[in-house]
Amino acid sequence: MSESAARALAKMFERMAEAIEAEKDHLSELDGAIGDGDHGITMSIGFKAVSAALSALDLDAASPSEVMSTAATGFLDAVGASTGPLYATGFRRAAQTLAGRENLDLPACRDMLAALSEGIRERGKAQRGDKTMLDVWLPAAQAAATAVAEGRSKPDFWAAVTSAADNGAAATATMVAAKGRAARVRERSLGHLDPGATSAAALVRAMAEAL
Amino acid sequence: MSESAARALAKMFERMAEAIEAEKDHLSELDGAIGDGDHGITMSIGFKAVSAALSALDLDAASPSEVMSTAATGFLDAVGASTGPLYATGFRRAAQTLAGRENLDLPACRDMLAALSEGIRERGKAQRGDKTMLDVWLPAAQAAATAVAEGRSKPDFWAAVTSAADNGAAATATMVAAKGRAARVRERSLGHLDPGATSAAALVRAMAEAL
Amino acid sequence: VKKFLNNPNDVVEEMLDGLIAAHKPYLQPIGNSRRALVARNGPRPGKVGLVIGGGTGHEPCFVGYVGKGLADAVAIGNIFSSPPPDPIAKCAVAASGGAGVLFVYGNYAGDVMNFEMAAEIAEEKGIPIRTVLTTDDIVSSPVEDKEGRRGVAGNFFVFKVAGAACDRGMTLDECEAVTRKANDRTYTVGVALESCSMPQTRRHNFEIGPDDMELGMGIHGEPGVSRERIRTADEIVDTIMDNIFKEMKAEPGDRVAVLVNSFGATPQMELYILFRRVEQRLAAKNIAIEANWVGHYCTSLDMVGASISILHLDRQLTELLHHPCQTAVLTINTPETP
Amino acid sequence: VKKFLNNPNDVVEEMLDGLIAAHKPYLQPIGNSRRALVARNGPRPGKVGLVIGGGTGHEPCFVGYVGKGLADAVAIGNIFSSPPPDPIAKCAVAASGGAGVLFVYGNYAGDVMNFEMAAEIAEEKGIPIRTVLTTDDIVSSPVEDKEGRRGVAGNFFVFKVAGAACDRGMTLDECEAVTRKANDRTYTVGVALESCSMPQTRRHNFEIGPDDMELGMGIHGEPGVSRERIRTADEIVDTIMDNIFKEMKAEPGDRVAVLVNSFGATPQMELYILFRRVEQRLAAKNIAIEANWVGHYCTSLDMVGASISILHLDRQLTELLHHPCQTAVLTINTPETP
Ligand SMILES: Nc1ncnc2c1ncn2[C@@H]1O[C@H](COP(=O)(O)OP(=O)(O)O)[C@@H](O)[C@H]1O
Ligand SMILES: Nc1ncnc2c1ncn2[C@@H]1O[C@H](COP(=O)(O)OP(=O)(O)O)[C@@H](O)[C@H]1O
Ligand SMILES: [Mg+2]
Ligand SMILES: [Mg+2]
Ligand SMILES: [Mg+2]
Ligand SMILES: [Mg+2]
Repeated sequence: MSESAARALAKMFERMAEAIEAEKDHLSELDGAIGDGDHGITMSIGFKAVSAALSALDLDAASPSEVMSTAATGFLDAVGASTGPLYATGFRRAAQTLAGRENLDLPACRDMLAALSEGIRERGKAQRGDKTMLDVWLPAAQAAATAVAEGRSKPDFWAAVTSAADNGAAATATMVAAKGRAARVRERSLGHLDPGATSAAALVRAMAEAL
Repeated sequence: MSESAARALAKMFERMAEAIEAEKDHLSELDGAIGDGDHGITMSIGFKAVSAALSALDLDAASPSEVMSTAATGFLDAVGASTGPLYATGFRRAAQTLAGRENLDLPACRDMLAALSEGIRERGKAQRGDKTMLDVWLPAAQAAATAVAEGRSKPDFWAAVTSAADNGAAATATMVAAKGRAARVRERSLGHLDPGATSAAALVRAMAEAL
Repeated sequence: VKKFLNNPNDVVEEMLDGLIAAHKPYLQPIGNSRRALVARNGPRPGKVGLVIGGGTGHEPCFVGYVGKGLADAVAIGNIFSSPPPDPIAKCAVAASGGAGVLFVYGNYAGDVMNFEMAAEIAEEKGIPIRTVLTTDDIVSSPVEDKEGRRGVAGNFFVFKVAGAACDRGMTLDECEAVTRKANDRTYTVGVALESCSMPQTRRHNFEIGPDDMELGMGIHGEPGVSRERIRTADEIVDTIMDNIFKEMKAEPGDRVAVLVNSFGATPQMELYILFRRVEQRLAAKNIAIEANWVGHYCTSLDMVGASISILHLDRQLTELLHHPCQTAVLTINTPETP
Repeated sequence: VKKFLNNPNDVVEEMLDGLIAAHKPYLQPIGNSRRALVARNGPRPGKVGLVIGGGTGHEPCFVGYVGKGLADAVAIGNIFSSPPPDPIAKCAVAASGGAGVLFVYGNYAGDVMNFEMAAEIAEEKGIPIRTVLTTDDIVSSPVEDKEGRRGVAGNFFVFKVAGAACDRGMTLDECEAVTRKANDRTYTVGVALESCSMPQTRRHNFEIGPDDMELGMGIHGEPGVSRERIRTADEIVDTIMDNIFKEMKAEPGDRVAVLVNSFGATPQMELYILFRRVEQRLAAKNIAIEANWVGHYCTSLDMVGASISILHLDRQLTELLHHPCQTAVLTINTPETP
């Protein structure tokens, strides 16, 4: 089933690109309030580059791991910014986890989410509660681990993951930023959603739809 | 009556300064529409400088001609712009006309207006209908000449002069500018009052009140 | 419109405090007049003096072009107002090295009257004066009335050539002639997206509609020659370059200098986008860019807009363009001998 | 907000077309990467290479500081976005003369991550990398968290010192040390009157009320550290200088360099008014200005606002500040021997 796993991942990235495109203006607006107003643009450039990189890949021959690492490089080379290294490292770590795997079953998805959030954490040295995208990826990965441990069905798994992501994103409004540009405005970041967390929640929803 | 003629002229310049101060914003707005928006500011700086120069003069000793030439230099040194040379030349010419005279009777006022408008015409090389301050000073001088020739009373004299000035200023709205900055916008100057003509009419009214 | 200001009536005096202090290495007041500044390293015996000047609000014009190899003295007026004759005459005296003095300034009624009165004063003191009016704004009057055009950002090139000619020891006649040639071969068109606002009023001088732009904009916040729908950067440059090509008789292989100038609030990023298209249009005609400047060179307070100036070079103008100079905003070095 | 633009998504690429063409005499693309540019006259064997970079929207930063005597290469990101590791690593390779390469850039999470990844790539190729983060924005974090501060317009001074150190043939250790010293002695505070607008949105990033200003503004359109009522120019400078004096341990007789920088739309006239007060405040403490720059040196698109940076000099920094350089926006000559 190598073909369909690679294709499923490619479809996932397509969905992610669509989700970002739909939220682009909203994300930039959120970033304008506490950052530099470019988050929607940056994410849009990044996922367009991922689509372009993947469309150059032979999905019949590629492994899921290759899809992930192609996405990582495509994203990084197009974007830079904070999100470039964060997601590129996350995707690379996910590619390592998927290496040798040909099947995107729930444990694979769990491991992918764990690797992704771990990569982001390592690169950005942020913690939960710092009002960043990690406040989405960490609870999402945690929910995935719990769901697998509890032997949940696929729909239940993704329902748990997306709801953890959405709650994490919503919770950033109550946090004072400790990382990234928003950390400079200190208490003034209170009451605003974190743009990176908001886009992360959209990405998780795109994952759920595609996988 | 030397004292009172010099003092009368000084009072005239004070009135002029007040009139410009009152119209300052309006004049700049008119200039903004077809010029560079500074006419009110320029005239205000100029007449404040005239007041300052005259306050340094001993009005008990000064002749009317000296008052006029002091005003000319004060205005010119403070202002530059178009109005600086135009009014400075006009005032200087008026000073020449008043030389040796100690009395501001109606013929003297007529000659002063004639010299003033002649000085402006020479310096600026404009003609009637060019949509400039000359469209006020020339008809005002003409009305003064006619009024003296017809033996009018002082109130009638000034009524004729101010009404000629006001009509001249109003008529500039129907002209296409041929001199000054407004000439560059060509037909687009139509329908707008000329700022220099508008301020000239205010000056004539100040003269009428003071003399 | 918000600005960094104290009392708006003191704006010119305070600016002068700042710029005289900031540019001390290049210039100093003449006597106790702060409206007449002379280059420390400029005037010298036997050299034709170059006096430039005009109103304020165009910074770094004109004061930024005073220094060794460029202008010898600058007379400074109020905002958008010609200086009066007195400081101009002081500049002429300070710039004079016994070989005459050249006045170069923009063709505006006010400047002409004041500089002419100053020329009379200087000539009474035995200083021969020649005048070149800059008239590079090609849309400000039709070609039949070339002398009636106003001078805008292209005066940058005219000053540069004049300053080099003077510094090379050319005679007053020669300086005048080559400066006139530079002016004749300089073509500028400006476009404004928003009008400027005066410190005293802090309102836009006039309004340009949200979808409109003003073509042929001058540098004093006075309206341009036509109001048009706003277009893309490339289309705007195309309009400008079409106007310039209509007058500039350039052959393939000719060389030009290019100035893409911000009117104040338009940032450098957009200027580069404009320059990109200028370069494309010139390259398509096989016209080479000998040198270019992209930035704030002749502004109009906080106006949003830009102008494009082209100097059509010949051998003499090329040499004078590269002649070394050192001023607050323009330093050109002798090319290193390899 | 109106701008000179074609397709807003192409704005960075088109700007690069323009600036690469405009600044040909100073720099060229590395291979076929337009996001990595190298000084024509910069890298040489035995010299420590200086690589700078960051997002676009700050023009003339960073590209204007590439050339002989200053930076050897620049990596260019999207608007307000760090460049990715790849062009930075290309810059490191191009700048390397075998004596190591110094990275100097602003302290932002994104830049740090990308430059660090690039440093790893370069070191795998055997190029020793040292990094100095600029952290001159003194209001962005309290003094206890000095390392957490961001780098803003004061990077101008840090680049200048670093470039001079490299050009003088100092070792990588020495270059790093003196650059770090320059950064430690550079103090900047910025104030915005209006926020900037991105080409893609053409809306203000955020709104500042009609009577308000934003103190501690950064150079990316991100909000500053406090919103205050707008005050006079002198009062604003006083607030800024009070902040700077609180940290800068300058004695009477000390010397400083001053940069009064426009964020984009604030015109030169207002910068001079700010400089005037800076000079007064320094003079009152008997601190002399060794050199100053007043203009557009590190902008934030079309933001209305300005920043003041002070470099507290010592003998070594003074020498390096005056070291000659030739770049698109900064030319400093060897002083003429009298
Ligand atoms: N150290 C970090 N770790 C995790 N996420 C971070 C970190 N720094 C910033 N972020 C995320 O990046 C987002 C901003 O991304 P973006 O606007 O694209 O980059 P930039 O800040 O470079 O403009 C923030 O909203 C935050 O979620
Ligand atoms: N050649 C001229 N002759 C007479 N009046 C003129 C001439 N040129 C301009 N003016 C007058 O000057 C006025 C503008 O004055 P002002 O705004 O103070 O000067 P500037 O045009 O230098 O900004 C015009 O409205 C017009 O009435
Ligand atoms: Mg951002
Ligand atoms: Mg005017
Ligand atoms: Mg004017
Ligand atoms: Mg950014």
